[in-house]
Amino acid sequence: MMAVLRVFLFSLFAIFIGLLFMGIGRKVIARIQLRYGPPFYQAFLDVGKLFSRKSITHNFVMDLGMVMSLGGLLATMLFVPIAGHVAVKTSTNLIVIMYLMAIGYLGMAMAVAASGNPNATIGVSRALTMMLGYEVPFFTVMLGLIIVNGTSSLELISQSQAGSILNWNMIRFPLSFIAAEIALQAMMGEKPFDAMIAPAEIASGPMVELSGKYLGLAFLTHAVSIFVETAIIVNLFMGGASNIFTFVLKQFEIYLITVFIEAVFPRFKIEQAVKFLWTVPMGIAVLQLILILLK
Amino acid sequence: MIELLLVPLITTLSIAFFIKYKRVTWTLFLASNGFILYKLYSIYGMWSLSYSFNTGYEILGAKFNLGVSNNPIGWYFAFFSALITLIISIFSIGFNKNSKSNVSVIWMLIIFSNLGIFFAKDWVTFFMMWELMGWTSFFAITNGKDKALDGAKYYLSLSLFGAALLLIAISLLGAYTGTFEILPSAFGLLQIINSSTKLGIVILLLFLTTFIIKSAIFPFYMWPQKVYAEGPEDYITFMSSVMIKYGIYPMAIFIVPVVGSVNLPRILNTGNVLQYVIGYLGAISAVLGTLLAIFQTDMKKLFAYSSVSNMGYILLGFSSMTIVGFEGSLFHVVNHMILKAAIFLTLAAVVFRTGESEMHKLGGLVYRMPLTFMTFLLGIIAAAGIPPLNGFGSKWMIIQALMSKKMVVFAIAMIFASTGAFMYLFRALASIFLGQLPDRYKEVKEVPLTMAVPMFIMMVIMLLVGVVPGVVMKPLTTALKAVGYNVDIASWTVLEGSLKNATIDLKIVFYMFVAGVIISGLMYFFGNKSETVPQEDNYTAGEYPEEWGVDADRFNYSYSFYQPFKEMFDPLLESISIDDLFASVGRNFEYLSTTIQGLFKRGEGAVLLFSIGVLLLILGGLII
Amino acid sequence: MNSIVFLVVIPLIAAFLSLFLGNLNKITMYIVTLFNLIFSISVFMSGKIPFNVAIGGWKAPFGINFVVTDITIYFLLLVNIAALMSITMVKDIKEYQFYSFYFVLLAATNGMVLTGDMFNFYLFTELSTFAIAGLVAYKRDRLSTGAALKFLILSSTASLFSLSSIGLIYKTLGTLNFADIALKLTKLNQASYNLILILFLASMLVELKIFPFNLWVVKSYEGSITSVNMFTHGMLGTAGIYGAIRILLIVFPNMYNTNISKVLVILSVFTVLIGEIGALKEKNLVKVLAFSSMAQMGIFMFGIALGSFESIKGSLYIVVSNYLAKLVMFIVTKQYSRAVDSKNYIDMKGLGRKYPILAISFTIAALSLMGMPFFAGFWGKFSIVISALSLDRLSTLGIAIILIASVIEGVYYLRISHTFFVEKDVNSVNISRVYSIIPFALALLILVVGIYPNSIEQMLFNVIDEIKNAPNKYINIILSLK
Amino acid sequence: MTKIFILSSLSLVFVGLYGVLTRKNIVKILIALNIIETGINMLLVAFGYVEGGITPILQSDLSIANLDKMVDPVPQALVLTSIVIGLGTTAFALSLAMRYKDTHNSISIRATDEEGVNV
Amino acid sequence: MTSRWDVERFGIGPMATPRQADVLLVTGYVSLKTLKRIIRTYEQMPEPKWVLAFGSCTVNGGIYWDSYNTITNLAEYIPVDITVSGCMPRPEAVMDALQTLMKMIQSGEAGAYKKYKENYEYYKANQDRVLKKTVPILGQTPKNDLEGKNEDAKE
Repeated sequence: MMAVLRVFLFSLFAIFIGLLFMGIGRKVIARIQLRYGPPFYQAFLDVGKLFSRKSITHNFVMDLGMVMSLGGLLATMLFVPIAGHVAVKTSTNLIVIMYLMAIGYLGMAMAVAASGNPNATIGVSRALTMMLGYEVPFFTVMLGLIIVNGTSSLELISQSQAGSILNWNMIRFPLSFIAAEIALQAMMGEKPFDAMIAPAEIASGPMVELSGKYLGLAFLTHAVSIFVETAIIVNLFMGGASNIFTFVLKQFEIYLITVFIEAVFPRFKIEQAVKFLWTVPMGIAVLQLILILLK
Repeated sequence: MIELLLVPLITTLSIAFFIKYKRVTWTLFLASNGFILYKLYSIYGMWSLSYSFNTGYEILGAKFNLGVSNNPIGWYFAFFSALITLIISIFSIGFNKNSKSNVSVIWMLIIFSNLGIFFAKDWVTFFMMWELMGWTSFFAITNGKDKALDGAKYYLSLSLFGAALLLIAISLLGAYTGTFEILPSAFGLLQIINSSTKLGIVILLLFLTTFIIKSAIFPFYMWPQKVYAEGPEDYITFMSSVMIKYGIYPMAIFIVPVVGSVNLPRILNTGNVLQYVIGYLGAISAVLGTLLAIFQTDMKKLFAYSSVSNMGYILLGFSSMTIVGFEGSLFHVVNHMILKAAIFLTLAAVVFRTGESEMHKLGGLVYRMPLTFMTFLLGIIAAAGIPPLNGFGSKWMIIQALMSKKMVVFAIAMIFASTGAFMYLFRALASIFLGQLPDRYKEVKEVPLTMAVPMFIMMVIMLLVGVVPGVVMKPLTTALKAVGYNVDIASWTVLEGSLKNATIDLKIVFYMFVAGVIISGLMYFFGNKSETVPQEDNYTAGEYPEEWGVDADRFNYSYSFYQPFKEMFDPLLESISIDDLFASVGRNFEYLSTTIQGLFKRGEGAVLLFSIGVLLLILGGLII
Repeated sequence: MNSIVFLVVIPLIAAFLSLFLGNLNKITMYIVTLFNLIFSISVFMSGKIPFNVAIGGWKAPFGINFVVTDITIYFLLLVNIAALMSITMVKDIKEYQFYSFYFVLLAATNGMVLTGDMFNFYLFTELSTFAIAGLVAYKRDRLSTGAALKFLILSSTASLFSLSSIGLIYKTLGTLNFADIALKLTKLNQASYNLILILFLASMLVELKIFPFNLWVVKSYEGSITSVNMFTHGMLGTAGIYGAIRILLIVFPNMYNTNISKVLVILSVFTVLIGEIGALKEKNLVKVLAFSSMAQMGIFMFGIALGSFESIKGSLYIVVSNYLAKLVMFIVTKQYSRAVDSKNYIDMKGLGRKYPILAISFTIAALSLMGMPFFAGFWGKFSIVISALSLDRLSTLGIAIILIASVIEGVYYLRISHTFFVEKDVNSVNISRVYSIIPFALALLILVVGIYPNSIEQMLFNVIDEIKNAPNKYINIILSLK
Repeated sequence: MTKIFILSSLSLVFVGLYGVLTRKNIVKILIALNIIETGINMLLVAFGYVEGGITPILQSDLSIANLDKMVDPVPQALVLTSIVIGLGTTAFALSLAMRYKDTHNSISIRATDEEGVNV
Repeated sequence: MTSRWDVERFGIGPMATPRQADVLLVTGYVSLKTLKRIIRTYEQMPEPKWVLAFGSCTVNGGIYWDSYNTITNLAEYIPVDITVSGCMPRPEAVMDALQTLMKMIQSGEAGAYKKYKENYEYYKANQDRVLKKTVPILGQTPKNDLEGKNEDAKE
């Protein structure tokens, strides 16, 4: 019974933090563009409004897909150690997290393709190509850390960075942090790598047919994905804080970096993005890997 | 033990007798598969069971007798392939209702050879069953259709070439170690490699090439796509899930133990040279299989390349030479068998109903065939290796093994291939089932009951093995322990990795997934109600596509699905094309053949050649 | 037991009588062949093997004698069975020449197998090639006349070579009896030994269809009717193989320490390669069988030339499988080509569906030729491979090429049997079921030998054992009469 | 003395062989074949020759005395049969050549045997 | 509208598809062809939806009142909740209109989309009368259709 409560609590917390980050993110972008921007709780309002609206669906696959995508990401979140403790006592394996995240994207892709709108399918094909793009450097970074710590459990990696800031992985392996940062940018679908959302070209890509509560679910999925991805980076590179507050603060720092990059960069074409991801971050990660292996 | 081999033979003869009555033949086929599965189940654990038939043929000084023995790993492979074959045979009763030529006779013979291969005691019996399976699958693929001939010819020449190499390898090994038994010959090969390395390596490579040809690994990865597109769909399901494992089985019992324990120069002290050879073959076929699968337009060819990349994973698992890697690969053998059978059953159902196998001509079948869609969806999720389903466990163990041995390049290749898998698997899902339903398929019905039941069973198995891997891991670990590896029996749901506290409990992973889905389901019901809308009502910037003559086919985005991605890889794929190499070899032979025919057609040079022959003899006799 | 001579005499008499018998010829043909077969079976059953018959009472080294040992009786049976099966294929032939040539052929081939004297062997070889040339020319059209003439020219030059070698033998050793030659040859100096061997080998290799000498094969198979093809393959081929075993292995045993055996190995590898590749693009089924029989003889010669007893046993298996398989294939080809009246296998599409037994026996025969397991050919290929690999580098290379060639053989044979089973409704065609009995029986025999080789292992053991200890077994049977 | 006989018969054989290999006309080939045949027969007889030997006919008591000086009769017997065979083959070959003329309407050995194609 | 006048601070932003939008802003004169697209977009928007008619062209045809292929009053074809007058009204006017629309929604009086559902036939009749002329003629131009057009113009 306790486990169910913890799971529920963690999910709400993740959604809350995610939406909060999105709101603040939009505020920060507005500030960069010298304007006020919406109130920080705007994301909550949007989600509330979307869930109250009627919506259209094409077939049962859309409903199944959207539910599966949010479910998948929530399941991923439950495996990421947040400030030291995990929803359910189990091993927080990096490989499991990486594969579980795929459920989210696959569910969303399936729902969206079921709508039959070509814009959506083009968006999904770009998203999956992008996924292949950022997955490789991100895994190389993780591989480096796994080999250094001799374990693939996220908890142990974050515990290995306890103590002062000096033995954070961010400091010990700056190269892999940079590579992870770029890969994170692509993972979240932020500006330089958001060829899949691309409102001008393919009418917000996958979300073209999503209305009402489906769009709401998509918002929540994006929020939870922000929370999960930043949590992973924090655990990997910034030693995972002891209490929730510092953990969320660190997450926000990471998210701020991505928002800053997003505010100023134009959009890559999809093959430029994949070429970039396979040369720059991958190069850095491989360099770091070689350094680790030689040590 | 003997009735295990006799029953398929008797059924083959009886099916051949009743070839005219389709229903009788296929029920006989199902009955015999059922019996085989029951028999295999009953001999689990009796590892000393064996039977040998004295052929009275003298070789190497002793009377040779065909031997069949119940070895643990052989049992493991045979049991699960018998399970899958039983399910497929239920499927093929309905599938073959109106097909003209009946493939069950040849198929039964292949099942006989399948059991023979897995239980062969010595190399000659293994070779005999191997060769029998070679030519019978040729007839099964063509199955009376002429368009299937050149694909089948390509496959036949490759498998005969492989068998020739195997014969040379067996004879060399027999000549030098004096025995044909599989186990002692492995130790014999070890001594040969340790003593005269060059000869030992040649023998090992000969063995390896044959098994690589049969399991469609890197240099010989071209034949599945030629063969799977042509053959009868239900047989191809069997071929793509079970027959592609024939190469893996001998690797598991012979190549891996030898390569693991031979002392050859080691690289970066992680593995010796041969391990890296196997590893790179696996890595290249994994990456190449995924890339080529992404660019295919025919659904069966797409999944042919997916089998190639899955075989690559298995080889990667072998190359790590750790217990976890070895277990992971053998677990992946069964996983791949299950998910590939599920996927190909759905493809067969789609072809059975629509008769079309080009993906851009299909679309929107989810409206008409929901059960097939669900099986395909679960198959896709399993093939992509996503946790709740069975594909994940084995991939996870293989990656763990690779990481624990610091084989960095192979780990990255593995991840590249399995992420790439999402791309082509989703492409297949989207093009076949999702998107707009063209008018010609408007009245396509769901598959009949006899085909729906096996699909449902496959779904249950995938979920079961995904959540409770013990179902496969327990027999696997007991088999490995019986063979002699120091491995502890796997528990029902926990999988051990080789890194520090790398154990995952798939049960909890499943619960978490269910919890997540429940929470998002609540969110979903929390929202306002939604009304379904016909498929034409899409946002197209206010336009009415039908007015401009854009029907469902052209409206579906599925022709060149990953066009930008393809342009990146086109220069690379054009430059290395193994297929042209084999095609040019074929052309040279045919050119030579026409010149020889010309020589013999004229025939008046007979006396001239006669005297040249005499000169040659004189040259040989008197001078050299 | 000197009635063994009847095997040769009666067919010769029948040959002369056939001029006057007119339409009785067909029946006499059956009677004489059946007599030969039953007589040789009775000799085989009588168990008085081995024995020796001096013709005209002249003692061994001087007079001509017929010798019957294990090898002889086996090959005698093979020849006569082949004769019986081929004459069943003879349909409505009225010209007496065909029958007389057939009788001469029967007499000559039986003589070749029975005789123990070199000159006598040359005589019977000459007679049989003469008869075959006549039979090939039976169809009287452009193709068969050209084939017969070219075959005649080639075989007569070849026989002249063997005549010169017989002369040389007589000059150096003073005797023409096989056993005597075998004894005296060891004392001969190397150069003249080689010369004799080469000259004799030249004429033998023409019959054994080895590469430079076998240009006649394809033309004569293509030009003649099926029964003549079966005569050439069944009787002449088998007698030629007997000659190779008897003379190359028993009379010239120390051929193996000269380099001639190396040349023979190379030639036989070439023959296999040429035979298989030639058949790859061949559309006419009879020519495919011609090329394939050339290839099979190449493998047989490769086994013999290697010299180890393992490989000789292998080549004997190849002989058995080739003998059975070719008979089946010729019968099936005849039935199918007569049904579709074209020899091109592409027009025979779908016949296998209407007449499965013929197509299945064709496939079984093809698989045995390819050396697939569970068929007779496999044991031959297997022991040849084992013995070749344990010998020197040349034979390893040779066996590798032969295996590659058998891959090609597999491709074109299974392509043919695939076209038989292609889905095409051929109901305008009718072949009477009675013709499918013989091929199916032979195919079953191939299967039995394939699955349970012990059945003929005993016979082959006697042959090998006779070759192995040739001096005491063969020679003192003949010379014991001194 | 016997050297000359062997050499001369060998030269006959090579002349005949040259004739068979180079001539196109079938009849000429057959003639060359006969030349080889006679050459071989001469060779056989030469092998049986004994220096200063006498004809091997046993008709008077004189010849029984010097039996060893008698020429060896066996090769001569062989030559008899080979002449008969040579005759038979040539006769049959010539009749075939006649029919060859009708069917190929050319006597050269190079003529193709394909139906309808007459070079 | 968005960067310089920062309409986003009121939570208003452009959406790429009608599915995700609440308010349909119809700006500029409405020709017959655009009307067809507007109707389709309007129908693709999920409930509750509102329409803001922008500028005098949508209210009474503006300077194009007598053109043969524009419509004079948008309200006849789709229910309009709120209109902003002025020939190209100022951004502040639009923002003010949107905020009053928000207040109207809060108070519940802005429900034009219900009207569209109730007397759908009336709107449909108006739309069909006008849209007859806009069917795209692929390739051939049928003769009789041309006469039909100029009677309309005369009427």
